[in-house]
Amino acid sequence: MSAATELTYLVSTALFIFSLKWMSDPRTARRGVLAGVVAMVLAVAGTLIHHEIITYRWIVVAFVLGAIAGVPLSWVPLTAVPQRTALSHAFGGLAAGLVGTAKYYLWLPTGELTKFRMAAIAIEILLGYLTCTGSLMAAGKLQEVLPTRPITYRNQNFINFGLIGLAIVIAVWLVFDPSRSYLFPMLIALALIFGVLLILPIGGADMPTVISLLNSYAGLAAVAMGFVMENKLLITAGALDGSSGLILSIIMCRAMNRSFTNVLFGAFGQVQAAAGVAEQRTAKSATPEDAAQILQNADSVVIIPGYGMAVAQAQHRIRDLYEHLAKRGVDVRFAIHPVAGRMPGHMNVLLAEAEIPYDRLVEMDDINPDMGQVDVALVVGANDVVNPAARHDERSPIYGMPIIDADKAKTVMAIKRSMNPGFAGIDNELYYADNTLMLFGDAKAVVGDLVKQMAGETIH
Amino acid sequence: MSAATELTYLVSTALFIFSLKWMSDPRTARRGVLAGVVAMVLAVAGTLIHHEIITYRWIVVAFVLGAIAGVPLSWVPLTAVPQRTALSHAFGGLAAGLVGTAKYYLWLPTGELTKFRMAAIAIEILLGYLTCTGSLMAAGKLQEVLPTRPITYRNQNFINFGLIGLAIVIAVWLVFDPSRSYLFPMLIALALIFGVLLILPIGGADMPTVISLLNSYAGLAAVAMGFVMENKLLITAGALDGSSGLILSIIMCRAMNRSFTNVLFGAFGQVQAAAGVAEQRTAKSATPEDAAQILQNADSVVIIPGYGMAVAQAQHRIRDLYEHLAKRGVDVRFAIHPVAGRMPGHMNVLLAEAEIPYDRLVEMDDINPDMGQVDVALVVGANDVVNPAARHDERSPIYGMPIIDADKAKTVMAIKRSMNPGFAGIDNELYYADNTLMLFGDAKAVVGDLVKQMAGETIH
Amino acid sequence: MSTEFISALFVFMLATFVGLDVIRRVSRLLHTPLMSLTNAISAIAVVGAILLAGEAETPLSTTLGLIAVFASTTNIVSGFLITDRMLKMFKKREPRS
Amino acid sequence: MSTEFISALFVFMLATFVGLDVIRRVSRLLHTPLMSLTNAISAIAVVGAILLAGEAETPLSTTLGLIAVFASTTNIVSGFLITDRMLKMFKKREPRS
Ligand SMILES: NC(=O)c1ccc[n+]([C@@H]2O[C@H](COP(=O)([O-])OP(=O)(O)OC[C@H]3O[C@@H](n4cnc5c(N)ncnc54)[C@H](OP(=O)(O)O)[C@@H]3O)[C@@H](O)[C@H]2O)c1
Ligand SMILES: NC(=O)c1ccc[n+]([C@@H]2O[C@H](COP(=O)([O-])OP(=O)(O)OC[C@H]3O[C@@H](n4cnc5c(N)ncnc54)[C@H](OP(=O)(O)O)[C@@H]3O)[C@@H](O)[C@H]2O)c1
Repeated sequence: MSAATELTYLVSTALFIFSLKWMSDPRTARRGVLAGVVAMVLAVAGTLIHHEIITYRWIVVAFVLGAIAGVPLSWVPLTAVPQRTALSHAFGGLAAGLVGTAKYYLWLPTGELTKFRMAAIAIEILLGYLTCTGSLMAAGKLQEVLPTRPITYRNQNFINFGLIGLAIVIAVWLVFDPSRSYLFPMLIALALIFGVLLILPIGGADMPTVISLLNSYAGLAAVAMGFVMENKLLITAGALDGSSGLILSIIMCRAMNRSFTNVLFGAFGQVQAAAGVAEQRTAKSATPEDAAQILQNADSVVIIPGYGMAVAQAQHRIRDLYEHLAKRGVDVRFAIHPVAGRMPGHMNVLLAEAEIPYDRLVEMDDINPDMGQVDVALVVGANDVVNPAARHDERSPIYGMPIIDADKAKTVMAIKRSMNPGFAGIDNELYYADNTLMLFGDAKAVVGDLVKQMAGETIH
Repeated sequence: MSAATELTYLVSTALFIFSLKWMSDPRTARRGVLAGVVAMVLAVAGTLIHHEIITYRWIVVAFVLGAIAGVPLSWVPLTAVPQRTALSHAFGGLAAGLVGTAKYYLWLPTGELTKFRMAAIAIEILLGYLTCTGSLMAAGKLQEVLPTRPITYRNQNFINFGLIGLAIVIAVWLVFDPSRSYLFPMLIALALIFGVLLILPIGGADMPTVISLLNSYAGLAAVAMGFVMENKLLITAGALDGSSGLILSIIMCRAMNRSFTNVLFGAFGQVQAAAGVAEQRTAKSATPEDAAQILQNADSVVIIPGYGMAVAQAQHRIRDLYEHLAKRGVDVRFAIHPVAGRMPGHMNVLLAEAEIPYDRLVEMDDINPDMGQVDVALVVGANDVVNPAARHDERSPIYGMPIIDADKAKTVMAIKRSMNPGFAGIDNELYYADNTLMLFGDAKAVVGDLVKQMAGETIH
Repeated sequence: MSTEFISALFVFMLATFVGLDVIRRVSRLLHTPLMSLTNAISAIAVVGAILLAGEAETPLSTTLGLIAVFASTTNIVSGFLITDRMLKMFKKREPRS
Repeated sequence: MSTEFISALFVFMLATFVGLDVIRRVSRLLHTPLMSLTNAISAIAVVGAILLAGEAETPLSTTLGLIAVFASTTNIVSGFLITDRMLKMFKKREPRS
C-alpha cells in the first residue's frame, strides 16, 4: 500500500467513526450519513490509486451495474426494510466469501499461503458464505416467500453443531496443510449449508435479532478479509460493524428478556403457539362512535403502536387522529416499546414517516411512571408489549419482559382484528380487563373511522 | 519486538483501557487501579523479556531506588495531592526527554536518524523537557515555595511566543539536517526555559488546570517516544493519558467559564486582586450558639464546602456536624461545585476521607433547583463558587461561571476568617445579604464549636 | 506472527472498543436507520474486491473480484440511500403549524 | 513514510478516540483520583527507558536510560499507591450504622 492510500484509509476510518457518533442524535444523524458516504468514497478512491491496479474498465462496469441494482433496492416500503437489510447482508457475505476464495486459489500455487493467512481465509469464507445463505433465508422468511414458522426436526441442534464442528475440523486441517485443495470446496459447501440450517428453526419474528447478528458476522468477515489482505481500513470498518450488530442484537434480546441461545435454538413462536388457547372470558367491544367520544373527552391520551400498525400501514391515519386530538387540546403522546414491531426502532421510523414529531415519542421507561394518570391508552396493533402477564405470570413465555403498563391507564382501547395472539403466541388478559374496550378491525380502517367521527363532529 | 512482547503489550493496552473505564463508578474504581497495576507490570515484564536487553542488574537497582522514592511520595496529605501530581509529571517529562536525548546521540553517528525519527525525537524532547520544568514550577507555586501570584513583565507573551517559535525553527532545521548536532542542546535548553516562562505568569490557583494540561503533554511525549521506538504500547497508553489531561482541563475551564488562552496568558488572580476593594457595606455575624440553634431547628441543611475547608482540614469536624444533625433528623446534603477547592473533585476526596458517604454529595446542577426550599445553606470556606455576581454582574471577572445558588436558601451561614476575597480576588455580595450570617474564624475551629454546642445540649 | 499482524490486532482491538462505545450511545429512536447504515459500512469489503479485480492476476480472481465489487456497490448505494431516506423523515417541530 | 508509521498513526488515532470517550464518562466524584491514576499511567515511559538502559549501547544512553527508569518507577509506585489510597476512602453506606 502506498503512503497516499494508507493516509486516505486513515481519514476514511475517522469519518466512519464520526458517522456512527453522529447517529446518536436525530439532529446530527444525516450529517452522519454524509460522513459515511465521504468515508466510503475516500476508501474506494484510495484503493483505486493503488499502483498494482491495472484494469479499471471492468471495475467501472461493476460499479455502474451495482449502482443500478442498488438504487431501486432503496425504494422498498419501510415495512420491507428488514428484508432489504437481510438481502444486502447476503450480498456482503457473498463478496467477502468470493474474495477469500479467490485469494486462496491465487496463493495456493505460489506457496504464499502461510498458516496465518490460511486461518484468516478460512474464517473469512466461513463467516462470509454462512452470512450469505443465512441472510437469504432470513429475507425469505421476512418476505414470507418461505414459511415463517420455525421448521424443526429431530436432532436438529445435534446436526447443526455436527456440521459446524466438521467445518472447523476441515478449516484447522487446511491451516496445517493448505495444499489439500480438495478440502477447500468442502469448507465452502459446509458454510453455505450451515447458513441455511441455522435459520430454518428460527421463527419469522425473531429474524430482526438474527439479522443484526448476521450484520456483525458480515462485519467480522470484513475484518478477516482485512487480516488476509493486511488492510487496516477493512479491519476498522469491519470492527465497527461487528460491534454494532452485536450490540443491537443484545439490546433486542434484553428487551424480549431472552438469551441468544433461546433466540437461535429455541424455535420460538412455535411451542407457545399451542399455548395460545384463549380461556373463554368475554371482552367488551366498543363502536368507533363511543371510542371517538371517549378520546375527545380525555385530557391525556397515550397511543401504543405495535406490529399491527406496521402491517396495516396505519401510521398516516394515526397522524390525522393525533392532529384532531391535538387541535382539541388533548395531550397526545406515543409510547414506544423497544421491540414493538419487528425491528428495533421500527415504530419510530413509521411514525416519523407519517411526520409525527419525534419529541412526541416517549420511551417505555419514561412513560410507564405516568401511565397511572393517563385517561386513555390506545393500543394500536400491539399485543405482547402490553401483556401484563409479563409482569406477574411466571409461567408465561414472556415473563420478565419489560412491557408498557397500558393496563394502568383509566381506560384502555385496543385495536386489532381478532382475539388472536401476537408474535409470542400467547393470550393477553389485558383485552379482558374491565377498563378495556376492544375495537375490532384492521388498524388503518378503525383509526380512519375514528378520525371520520371527529371530523364529522367538527363540521356540524 | 518479539511476538511475545507484542502480545503482552496488546493485553496491557486492553487493561489500561479497562482501568480507565472502571473509574467511571466509585464501586468499580479500585478494580480499575488493580487493572492499571497489572497492565503496568505486564508492560514492564514484556519489555524485560525483550531479547536485546543485556544488563538487568542496574535496571533492578533503578527499580528499587524508584520504589523507595515513590512510596513516601504517596503518603503526602490529601491537600498536597496537586503538588505531588505536578512533581511526578516533572519526573515523567524528564524520563521522556532523557530517552529522546539518548536516542538522538545513539542514532546520530550510525546515520539511522531518518527525517521522521528526528521529527518524533524533536517533539518528544520539546514536550518532555517543557513538562519537566513546567511541572516543577507548578509544584513550587502550589507548595508556595515560589510566589503564587502571577509574575508578569512587559512583552511577556511576545517573549514566550518568540522562544517557542525559535525552538520550532530549530527543530525543523534539525529534521532537515540532523547532523547539526550543536542545535540539539539548544533545543533542549529552549524547552527547559520555555517550561519555566510558561508557568511564571500563571496564578497559583490556576495550577490545577495547568497540571492536567501538563499531564496531557506528558502523555503526548510518551506517544512521541512510541513513534521514535516504534512501540505501540507507548502510543496507546500515551494517547489515553493525553486525552485524559485534555478533557480534565477543558472541564475545569468550562466550570470556571474561562478559555485556555485566558488561563495560560491571562495572568488571572492578579489584575482582579486590585478590584478586590470591598465597598463598605456591613455584614451580620453570628455566634456559634445562634448558629447551632438555627442548624438544629432546620429541616434541610446544605453544606457548601470550598477551598477554605481544605486549607483548614475541617472535613472531620464537618463529619461530626453532619452526624449530629442527621441524628436530629435534619436532612443534610453537601453541594459540590466542580471547581470548589483547587483541583477537580477536591472536595469529594476530602469529604470521602472524613468518611462522609458519597451518596450525600450532590453535584451543582442537581442541587441548584432545590436551593429555594433549603432552610440553611452552610458555606464552609467557599467563596467564588457561591458568588452571585457570577449570575448577574457582567463586569465581574467570574461573570458567567456557573455557581451554587447558596443565596437562594432561606438562611445562609458563611464560615471564613475575614472578609478577604477568594481565589478570584473579588468581593462577594453574598456576605452582605440580609439572609446571610457570617461565622468568622478558622473553619476547623468554628465547625468544632458548632459541634460542641450541639453535643453540649444533647447532654443536659 | 509478524509485527504487521500484531499491529493489525491492535487496530482491531481498539476499533472494537470504539465501536462498542459509539453504538451504545446511538439513540433508540434511530436503531432502524443505524442498521442500514452499518449495513452500508459493512460493504467496505468493496476495497478488497477492487484490489482483487484490479490486480487481475488470474481470470478466476478477476471475475470473482468483479462480482464482489458489484455486490458491495449495491450495498453501498442502497444502504446509504435508504438510511438517508429514513432520516429525512425524523422531524422535531410540529409539521403543519 | 513506512507502513509501520502509518499503522502507528492508526493506533494513535483509535486510542485517542477511546481515551476521549472513556474519560468523558469518568464520574466527577473521582476526578482527583483519575488525575493521579493517569499520572501513573503516563509513567509508561518506563518501557522506553528500560529498552534504552537494557540495550546498553553507550555509557551515555545507559545512564540516561537508568535515570529515566528511576524517574518513571517513582511515578508508577507513588501514582498507583496514592490513587488507591484515595479510592479506599469512598464509601457508600453510612459509616457508623
Ligand atoms: N421489534 C423488534 O426488534 C423485535 C424483534 C424480534 C421479535 N420481536 C417481537 O415482536 C413482538 C412485537 O410485539 P407487538 O406487540 O408490537 O406485536 P405483536 O405482539 O406481534 O402483536 C401484533 C398484534 O397486531 C395485531 N394485528 C396484526 N395485523 C393487524 C392489522 N392489520 N390491523 C390491526 N391489528 C393487527 C395482531 O392481532 P390480530 O391478528 O388479532 O389483528 C397482533 O396481536 C414482541 O413479541 C417482540 O418480542 C420484536
Ligand atoms: N477546583 C479546581 O479544579 C480549580 C482549579 C483552578 C482554579 N480554581 C478556582 O478556585 C476557586 C475555588 O473556589 P472556592 O470557593 O472553593 O474557594 P475560594 O473562592 O478560593 O475561597 C476560599 C475562601 O476560603 C476562605 N478560607 C481560607 N482559609 C480558610 C480557613 N483556614 N478557614 C476558613 N476559611 C478559609 C477564604 O476566606 P478568608 O481568607 O477570609 O478565610 C476564601 O475566601 C474558584 O475560583 C475556582 O475557579 C479551582
